[in-house]
Amino acid sequence: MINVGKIKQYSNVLERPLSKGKQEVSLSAFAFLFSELVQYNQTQVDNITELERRLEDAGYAVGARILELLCHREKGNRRETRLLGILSFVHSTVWKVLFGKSKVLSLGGVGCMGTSRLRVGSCNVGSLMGKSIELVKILQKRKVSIALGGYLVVEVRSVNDRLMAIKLVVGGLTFNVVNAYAPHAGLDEEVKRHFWEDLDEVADSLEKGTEHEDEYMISEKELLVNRFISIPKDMGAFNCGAFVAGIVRGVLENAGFPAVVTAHFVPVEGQHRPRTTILIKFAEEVLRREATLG
Amino acid sequence: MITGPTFTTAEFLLRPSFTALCLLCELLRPVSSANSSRSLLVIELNLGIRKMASTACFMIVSRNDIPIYEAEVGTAPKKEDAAHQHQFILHAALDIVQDLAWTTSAMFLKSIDRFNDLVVSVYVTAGHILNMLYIHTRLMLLHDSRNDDGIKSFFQEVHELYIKILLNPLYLPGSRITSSHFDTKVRALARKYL
Amino acid sequence: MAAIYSLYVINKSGGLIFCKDYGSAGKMDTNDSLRLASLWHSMHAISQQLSPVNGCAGIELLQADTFDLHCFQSLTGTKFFVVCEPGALHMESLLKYIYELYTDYVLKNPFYEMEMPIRCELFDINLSQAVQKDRVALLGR
Amino acid sequence: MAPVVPRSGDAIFANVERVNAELFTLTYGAIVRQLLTDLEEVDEVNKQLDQMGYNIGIRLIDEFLAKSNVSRCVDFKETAEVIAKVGLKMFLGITATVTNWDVEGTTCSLILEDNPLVDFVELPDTCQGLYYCNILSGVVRGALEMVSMKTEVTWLRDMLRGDDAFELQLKLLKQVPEEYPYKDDE
Repeated sequence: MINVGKIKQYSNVLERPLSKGKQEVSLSAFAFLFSELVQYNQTQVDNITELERRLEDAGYAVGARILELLCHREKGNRRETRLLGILSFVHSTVWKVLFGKSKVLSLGGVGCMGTSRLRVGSCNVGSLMGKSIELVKILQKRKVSIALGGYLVVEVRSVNDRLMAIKLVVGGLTFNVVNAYAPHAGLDEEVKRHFWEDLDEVADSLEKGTEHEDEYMISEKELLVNRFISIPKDMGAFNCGAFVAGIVRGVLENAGFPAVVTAHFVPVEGQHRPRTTILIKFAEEVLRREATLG
Repeated sequence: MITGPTFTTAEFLLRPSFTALCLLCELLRPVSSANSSRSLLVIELNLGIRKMASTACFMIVSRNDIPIYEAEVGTAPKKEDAAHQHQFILHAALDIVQDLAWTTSAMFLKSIDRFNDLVVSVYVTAGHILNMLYIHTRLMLLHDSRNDDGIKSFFQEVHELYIKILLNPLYLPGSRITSSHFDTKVRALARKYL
Repeated sequence: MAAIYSLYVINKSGGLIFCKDYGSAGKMDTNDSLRLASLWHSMHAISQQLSPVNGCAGIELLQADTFDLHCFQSLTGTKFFVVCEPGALHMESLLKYIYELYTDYVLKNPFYEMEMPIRCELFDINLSQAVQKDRVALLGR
Repeated sequence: MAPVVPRSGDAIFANVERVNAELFTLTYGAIVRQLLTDLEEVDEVNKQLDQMGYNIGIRLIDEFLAKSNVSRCVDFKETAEVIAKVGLKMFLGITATVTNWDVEGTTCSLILEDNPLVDFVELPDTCQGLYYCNILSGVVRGALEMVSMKTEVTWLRDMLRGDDAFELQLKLLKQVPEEYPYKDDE
């Protein structure tokens, strides 16, 4: 460390330069602190709903502050006025700063709307590593409106090796894309039957998902706050992710997008641990305003 | 003749702001009809401006249009009435801000309203609202200066100060800013840029 | 065939807080395990008293013709011990690693009460990965 | 026999997983805020923060021992140095200077060179008696108790209260001799 001398003297907090967000503490320090936050709040409540609410409140206080700080520092004083803008702010900027990674690979600039024509292309790029700029160029040349990771990926479900369902939002419209890799003629009848059954199932489930246009999800295999936490069996569906849901709610609500945000465990087939989904349900006013803004 | 927004008594009463209510009483005192009180306001202001060296009234408005900080930062001699009127003009411009704020992602909204020689400039920060009135924290300045760059710089630096206030876990968002350091610094910035 | 037969964690007052069987020949019930834990706890303490030199940390390895018992005690008094095949390698590293797992998945879990039996799903999952034969070999590197 | 005690926690800190300090600072802020709301009295908040720190300390010590490879310290002097140079570094990425030893070698001061807990913080008039960082003293006390050192840890100087440094005083009350297991059993 270069900073060997005494701690810098500032007469008060306003004199101190705004933090650059580069300073770090160990994950353990945070984990112990968070654990103690949960333990303290357990002593203050007599049921799980109440505990979740208190954790959410604590997160809310963090979210409300982080919004203003990050818009200033990371976004060059641009505010987010649109629904998708703020969502993308949450899962890219906020996630990246707070949890060290951005949630969804977003290439940006690909989703060109304004035309009624929608071109859907599919190309095999192998790995996206180091190829994103190249890919964007090709896509723009071919006028492909959606590419995987293109605009805002709301949900990705990998059903099996051959099936994947992606929920995309492009320019206010929700697209459900099912990417299917059909078995070739030479394969067993059994394999083919399985494939078609699974495809039917996927199609059915998407139907249900589109009923809630005001709901968005951020899925995370393991939330940072849950890294070391095992929920006892008698606590049911309790999820410490309520704290993160609170952060998200704090950011959204303070930016003018009130929403109900909840954290849920969602079992993943073939995995010991369920993943956590942060479910965001926007208030009616938000959608109404969004509609008038066009 | 009135170039700024026109107000009706109903608008007055609807506005939940404490400051506006104070002003309402003040305005209603000399004459009972709403019309004459409006013209009275104009006359006083005109007189006021001629006397003043420079006028600048700065206000930070939080959720539910509640002002959490206000300061007369012009060089003109302080006058209680003038201060109230300035705050009133700023409040009247809030409706315009509310609509405008959603049409741009910029924070600095430049001059959104004028009142005779006075101009209302607004800077909308990223956050802070509550209770069904989805409005951001707004920094509002009423001024007679034409120096747009100076105003922008002023807003940006005050914004940074505001972020520092907000980040303090012991400050309750939306409550009054009581820090005297903050006040001193805002006034210094006003001298520098306005 | 697993090289490790069983694993025990004993708190500083001698109470068994965790035990996992990976296939010992003689099956033990919970009572046997509890008895074994407190017995080992006492043995460990006695060994410290018996030591002719100061600062003895107690038994670290017990060798029998059918098994080895490796024990690790942290400075805070928590003991971890594994029963394994005679001559199994890298057991010190394994115990050290298990200690780290304990600090991560037990102590950082807000629902774990200190000194109480460990019931943490994540500890179980990570532990079972750690005791797999090839993983243990990796620890030796 | 005694393994070399690492002189600094730099290498350990560089190797452990880290998170943004703002998340940590703001989360701690949210905790203090909650306590102020729940308990109202500033003195109660100070006590609760210390208690919470203690709860963290008795758990955190194991992590420290497991990851730092520090073994038993020969005396309290070494203990203080290890806390200042290895412990604080490993968890918070900061260090402290150990000074003001008394003649018996049982009381000393840690002067923090930085303090991530207090970024952004200013005490408003309503919370003047608050020891905002009281959790830290609790952590040190709890951690030392687990390695059989009863201590009293207090803030002598606190920059939030207008002092020119963060100074934490450690006072060794008694070193509990190792008589377990028999003492601990009821």
